[in-house]
Amino acid sequence: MKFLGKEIASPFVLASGILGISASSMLRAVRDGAGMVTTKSLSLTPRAGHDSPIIAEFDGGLTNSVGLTNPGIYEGLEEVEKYKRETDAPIIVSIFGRHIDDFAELAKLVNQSSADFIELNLSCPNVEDEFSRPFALDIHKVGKIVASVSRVTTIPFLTKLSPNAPNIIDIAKHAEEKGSHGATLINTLGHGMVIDIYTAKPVLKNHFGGISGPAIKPLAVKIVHDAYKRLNTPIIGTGGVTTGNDAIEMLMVGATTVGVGTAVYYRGVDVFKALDNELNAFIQQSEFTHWSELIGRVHRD
Amino acid sequence: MKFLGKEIASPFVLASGILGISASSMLRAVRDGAGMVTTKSLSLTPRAGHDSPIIAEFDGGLTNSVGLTNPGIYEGLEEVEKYKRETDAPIIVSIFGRHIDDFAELAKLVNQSSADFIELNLSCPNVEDEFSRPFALDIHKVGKIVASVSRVTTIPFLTKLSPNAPNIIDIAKHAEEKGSHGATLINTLGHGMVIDIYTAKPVLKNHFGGISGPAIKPLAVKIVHDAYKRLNTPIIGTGGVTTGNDAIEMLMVGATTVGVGTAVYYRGVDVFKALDNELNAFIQQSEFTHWSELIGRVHRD
Amino acid sequence: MIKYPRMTMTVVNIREEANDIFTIELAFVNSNCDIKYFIAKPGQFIMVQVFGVGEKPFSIFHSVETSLSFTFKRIGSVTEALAKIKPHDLLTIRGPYGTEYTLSHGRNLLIGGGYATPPIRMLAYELKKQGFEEPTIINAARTQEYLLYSQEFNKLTNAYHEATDDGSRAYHGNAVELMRDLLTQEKFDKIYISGPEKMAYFAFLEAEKYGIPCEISLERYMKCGVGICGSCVLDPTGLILCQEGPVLSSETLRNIEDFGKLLRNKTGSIEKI
Amino acid sequence: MIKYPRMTMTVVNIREEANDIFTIELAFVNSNCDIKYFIAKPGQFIMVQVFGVGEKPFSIFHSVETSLSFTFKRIGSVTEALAKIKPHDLLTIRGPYGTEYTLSHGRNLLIGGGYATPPIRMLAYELKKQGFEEPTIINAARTQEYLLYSQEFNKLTNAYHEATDDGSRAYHGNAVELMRDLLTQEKFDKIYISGPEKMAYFAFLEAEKYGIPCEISLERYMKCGVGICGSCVLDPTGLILCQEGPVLSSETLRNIEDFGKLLRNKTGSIEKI
Ligand SMILES: Cc1cc2nc3c(=O)[nH]c(=O)nc-3n(C[C@H](O)[C@H](O)[C@H](O)COP(=O)(O)OP(=O)(O)OC[C@H]3O[C@@H](n4cnc5c(N)ncnc54)[C@H](O)[C@@H]3O)c2cc1C
Ligand SMILES: Cc1cc2nc3c(=O)[nH]c(=O)nc-3n(C[C@H](O)[C@H](O)[C@H](O)COP(=O)(O)OP(=O)(O)OC[C@H]3O[C@@H](n4cnc5c(N)ncnc54)[C@H](O)[C@@H]3O)c2cc1C
Ligand SMILES: Cc1cc2nc3c(=O)[nH]c(=O)nc-3n(C[C@H](O)[C@H](O)[C@H](O)COP(=O)(O)O)c2cc1C
Ligand SMILES: Cc1cc2nc3c(=O)[nH]c(=O)nc-3n(C[C@H](O)[C@H](O)[C@H](O)COP(=O)(O)O)c2cc1C
Ligand code: FES
Ligand code: FES
Repeated sequence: MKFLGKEIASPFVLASGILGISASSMLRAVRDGAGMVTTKSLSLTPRAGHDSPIIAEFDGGLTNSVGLTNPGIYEGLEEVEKYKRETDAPIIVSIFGRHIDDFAELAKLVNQSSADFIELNLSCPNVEDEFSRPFALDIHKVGKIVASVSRVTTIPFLTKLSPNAPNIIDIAKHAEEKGSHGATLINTLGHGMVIDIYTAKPVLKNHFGGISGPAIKPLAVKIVHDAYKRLNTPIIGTGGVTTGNDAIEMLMVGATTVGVGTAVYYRGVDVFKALDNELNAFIQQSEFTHWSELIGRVHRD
Repeated sequence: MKFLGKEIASPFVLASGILGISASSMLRAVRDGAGMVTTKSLSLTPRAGHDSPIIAEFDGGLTNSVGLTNPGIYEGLEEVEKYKRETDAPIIVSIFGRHIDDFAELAKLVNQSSADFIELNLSCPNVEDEFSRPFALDIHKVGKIVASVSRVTTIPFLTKLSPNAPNIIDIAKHAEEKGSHGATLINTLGHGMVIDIYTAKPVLKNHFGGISGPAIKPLAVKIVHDAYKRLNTPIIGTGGVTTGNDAIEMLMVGATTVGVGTAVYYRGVDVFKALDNELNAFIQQSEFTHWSELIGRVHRD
Repeated sequence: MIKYPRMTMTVVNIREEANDIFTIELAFVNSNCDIKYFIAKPGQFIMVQVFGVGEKPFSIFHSVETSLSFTFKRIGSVTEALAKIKPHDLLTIRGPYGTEYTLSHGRNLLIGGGYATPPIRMLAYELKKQGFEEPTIINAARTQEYLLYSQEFNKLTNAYHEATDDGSRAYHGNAVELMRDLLTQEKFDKIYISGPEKMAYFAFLEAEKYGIPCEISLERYMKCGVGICGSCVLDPTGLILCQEGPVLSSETLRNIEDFGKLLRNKTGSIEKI
Repeated sequence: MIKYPRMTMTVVNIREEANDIFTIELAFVNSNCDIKYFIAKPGQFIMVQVFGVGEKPFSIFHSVETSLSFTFKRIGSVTEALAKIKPHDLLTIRGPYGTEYTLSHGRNLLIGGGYATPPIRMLAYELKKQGFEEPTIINAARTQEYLLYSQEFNKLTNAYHEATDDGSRAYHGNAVELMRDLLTQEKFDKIYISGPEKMAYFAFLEAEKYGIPCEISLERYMKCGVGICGSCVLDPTGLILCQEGPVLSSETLRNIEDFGKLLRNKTGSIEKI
C-alpha cells in the first residue's frame, strides 16, 4: 500500500507531538508496527514550551498544554537524517510558524532534508495568547500559507486543521485547491480545562489545553467522513483512535491512514503492535483481504 | 439560595431534552433532588424528530440525534401547569424556532404560563439540514432573537449556546447586552459520528448527532470559566457533569447552577440524589458551609 | 467504558408463524463485541436495529447462551424490513433491557394476547424448567391463525385454554371474557398478562375484584430504551417504562392513571389508547 | 476511567536535612481520590505539583500505607516553592511511576551520592525488612553537611562507608574512588547506584571491569512522566526513562550511548552532561 507515493507497512501513523523529538523514539514506533511517523512540530528557533503540568487527564482523554516544545528545525532535521539512515518507513516533518512567512522558510529547509513529507501544523491551540488565534480558523490565512509552501517545496505536504473551525471542511478543500497534497484531521479540540477541586486551581500550569483521546473520536470520525466526500487527496484520520476497532471506523469513513497520539498514553508505545493485531484479526474474519479495502467503505452503496 | 430571584434547594438542574416531556418525569427529578428542571425544547407545532436509533454511545459519552421531538408549545405548557401545581421548584421552558420571529411568539406564550424561566435553545445541532446553520453560530442572529424575546417577556430568560462557535464567549456577552438574564453553557458539541464496523454504517439513523457526557466536560468547564469573567448574569454550567466532583469543578469555575443531562443515562434519574450527597460530603469535609460558596472560587486570589 | 454495547448478530433463521407474524433467531458472533452472550429473563426486551431503516423494541421470546429469538408483527417500516431478512444477514441489537416476570409458587394464570404472547411463552418455559407448578394458560387472538405457540402451550400444561374473537377456534370471545369464566370456577394466586393494553387493563380490573396480584407487561413508544428520551414515561408517577417496566406489578399499576387509557405518540403528544 | 489519577495530599511535616536539602512527609487524605493509598518501591518516583508554580519528579524516600516522603534539593522554582511549604498545606502528586530496584541475595554494594541518595536509603530499609544479607553502603557528598541519613545507614549495616569530596569527613574523595578501593578488597555480586550521572557512569565502568551487574537510577528532564512527551528518551534505543526507568540494569545501560554523556534540555535540544 502506498501513501502519497511511498510504501507503508501499516496504516498507523505516530501523530505529531507524541515522543517525536528524537529519531530513536520514532524508530521505536516503527519497530513496534507504525507505518509512518510524524515529528514533534518544529519551529525556526528552539522553544521550551509551557511549564509542567503539561497534561491533565479527564474521564475520556487528555488535556495538554505542551506549548510546542521543540529543539528547533535545525536540530529536528538532524534527527530526521538519523531516522532515515535506519528505516524506509516514511517520516513526516511537522512545522509551525509564528508568522505566515515562517512556514515557507521552514518548508524549504525540510524540502532539502531526507524527510518524505511535510505537515503544516496550523492549528495548535496551545499558544493562542502568544500567537493570537490559530491560523487554522481563518480560511484565507490557511490558503495563503498553503500557497506559499506549495511554491517552495517538491515533496508532498499535508495540512493539519483544527476542529474548532466550524468550516473545517471548507478550509480543507481550500487548502487542497491551493496545493496541499493531503489533510491531517484533526488536531486537538480547544480548549479544555480540568480543575483540582481541593485547591480550586486549574491542574495545567497554563490553565487550559487541547483535548485529545477517545473524547474527540466521534468528532474526528464525522470530520473525516465529511472531508472524504469533498477532498480528492488522502486524509490522515486522527483523533481518539485507541483500539483496532476505532481505526476501522476511521478507515471506513475515509481515512487513508490513521494517526495515533493519546493511545500511546493509554497503551504504551507498543500500542502500534496491538493496533496492527486488532486490525488484522478483523480483516481475517471479514470478507476483506487487506485493510486498504476498508477505506471509505461507509460511502458505498 | 436564589437563582434569578427564585429559591432553589440544590444547584442541580435537569437539562433540556432529558425526560423533560412530561410533568411527571420532571417532578420525579425534583423529588430525587434536582433544584430546577428544564422542559424538552418546545416548538410552535409538534415534531416527531428523527427515527431511532437516536442515541449512539461511545467511550466518553453519547451522540444523539433526537431531532427536537416535542408535542408542541401548547401541550408542553399544559405539562408546565401540571408541574407547577405540585411543586415550587422552578421550571425553565426551553423553546426553539425555525425562524427568528418564532422565538418571540413562543416566549410570549411561555410568559403567560406559570413557568419560572425561559431558555432559548439557539444551538441544537441536530436539525441543521432542515434549519440551516444553528442560530448560535451567528452573533447577529443571536442578538436579534434575544432582543425580540426581551421585548415581549416579563419573566427572566436564559440563552443556551453551542460550543461549536469559536466566539461563544463574545456571543454570550452580546446576548447579555441585548437583554438575556443568564446563559446556559453548553449545548452538545456537534457533530459526532459512530460507525458500526460490521455493517460499515453509521449507528444513528440520522448518521450524526450532538456529543454529550464526560467527553465534553473539560470543554464546558473552560467555556464556563471564560464566560464567568465576562458576564454579569448567572450561568447554568452544563456538559458532562456525572459526579459530585464534576459539579464542584463547574461551580468553582463560575457556574451558579449545574445542568445534568447524560448523567441520567449513566446513573439513572436518581442521579440527582447521588449528586446532592456527593456535593454535601465534599462541603462537610471542607472549610465551606454551603455549596454557593464554591461559585467562582477558581477566580479568587 | 460503554454502558450499553451494541451487538451485531447473525440471523440463523426466520419463519412466518402466522400471517404477518414472524420469528427471527439470532446467534451471537463471538468476535463482534465485548459481550459474548447474555441470557434474558421472561418479560425483558431488546432494541433491534435494521441499518438504514430504524430501531424498535421487541420482547425476547427465547434466550440461551448461543442465541436468542423474538417474534414480531409486520406493521411498519422496521418490521417490514425485518420480515425481509434472510439467514446470514446481520442485525444489531442492544439490551436486554427492563424488568422481568417474577416467578412464584402457587396457582398461576398466564394470559397472552395476539403477537404480545412471546413473553408468556418464555415465562411458561421458565416455570417448567425451574420446577414450578403447572400454570393455567389463556392464549387469545383475533382468529385461529393468530393463535401462536398452541402446540407448545399444550405440552407445557394440562390447563391450556384458547380464545378467538371470531370463534374460529375454541372459546368464542376475548381473553378477558374467558378469564372471567375461569375466575368464577377456580382460585388463582397470581396472574401474568401480556397483550394489547386494553385487554390487559380489563383483565387487571377483573383481577382486582378478586384481589389477585398481577404482573403485566406494557408497551409504549420507546425511542431510546435507556431512560433518557422520556417518550415511555407513565403518568402521574413518572414511571420510566423502558427501565422500570415493561413488567409492572398490581401495586405499581394502581397508581398509573394512564394505564389502559393514554399514551404518548412519536412527538410526545398524549393520545387515547 | 482515569489512568493516572492525581492525589491531593496533606503535608505532615517538612524538615531541613542539610543546607538547601529538605524532606517533606505527605499523608493520604482518604476522601480526596479513588486511590486511598499506595506503597511505592525503592527507585520509583512521583510527580509533585505546587499549584501556580509547576510539577517535577522526585524519588520516593519512604512509603507506607498512610504516608510517603521525598527529599529534595532547592535549585529552581518548584523546589524553591516546596521549601516554603508548611504542615497542613496541600500538595498534589501523581504516581508512583517507573521501575524499581530488584532485590537480590548475595553481597550487595549500595552507592548513593548527594541528594540522589533517597532511593538507596529506601532500598537499604527494604533489604533489611525482607531479611536479605546486610549490604555494603557507600554514601558520598561534597562536604560532610550533605551526607544524608548517616545515622540510619549506620544502623542498617556494619559495612557503612562515607566519602566527601573535600575530606571534611571520612574518606577524602568521591564515591567512585572509594568504590574502586573497596572492589580491590572485596567481591560483590551486585551494585546499586543512585547519584549524579557522571558519578554513576564512572561507577558503572568500574563495575563492568569486574563484571559485576549494576542497577542504576538515572534522571532526565521529565515533562510528562507518562511516556508521551519524549523529553526523557535515551538514544539510540529510544528507551523512555520515565516508564522503563529510572532504574536501569547493566544490560540496558550498555546500549545507551547517551549514558553519562548527553541529555535533552527543556526544549528537547541535546546537551552535554
Ligand atoms: C417493551 C416492548 C416490547 C415489544 N415487543 C414486541 C414484540 O415482541 N413483537 C412485536 O411485534 N412488537 C413488539 N413491540 C412493539 C414494537 O416495538 C412495534 O410494533 C414497533 O414499533 C414496530 O415498528 P415498525 O417500524 O415496524 O412500525 P412503526 O412504523 O413504528 O409503527 C406502526 C404503528 O404502530 C404504532 N406503534 C409503534 N410502536 C408502538 C408502541 N410501542 N406503542 C404503541 N404504538 C406503537 C405506531 O405509532 C404506528 O402507528 C414491543 C414494544 C415494546 C415497547
Ligand atoms: C526520576 C527522577 C527522580 C528525581 N528525584 C529527585 C529527588 O529525589 N530529589 C531532588 O531534589 N531532585 C530529584 N530529581 C530532580 C528534580 O526533578 C529536579 O531537581 C527538579 O527539576 C527541580 O525543579 P525546580 O523547578 O526546582 O528546578 P528547575 O528550574 O526545573 O531546575 C533547575 C536546574 O536543574 C536542571 N534540571 C532540572 N531537572 C533536571 C533533570 N531531571 N535532569 C537534568 N537537569 C535538570 C534545569 O535544567 C535547571 O538548570 C529527580 C529527577 C528525576 C527525573
Ligand atoms: C501531548 C500532546 C502533544 C501534541 N503536540 C502536537 C504538536 O506538536 N503538533 C501537532 O500538530 N499536534 C500535536 N498534538 C495533537 C496530536 O498530534 C493529535 O492531532 C491529537 O492529539 C488527536 O489525536 P489523539 O486523540 O490520537 O491524540 C499533540 C497531542 C498531544 C496529546
Ligand atoms: C438525548 C439528548 C437530548 C437533548 N435534547 C435537547 C433539547 O431538546 N434542547 C436543548 O437545549 N438541549 C438538548 N440536549 C442537550 C443537553 O441539554 C445538554 O446541554 C448537553 O447534553 C450537555 O450536557 P450533558 O453532558 O450533561 O448531557 C440534549 C441532550 C441529549 C443527550
Ligand atoms: S424509551 Fe426513552 S425514556 Fe424510555
Ligand atoms: S517525561 Fe515525557 S516521555 Fe518521559
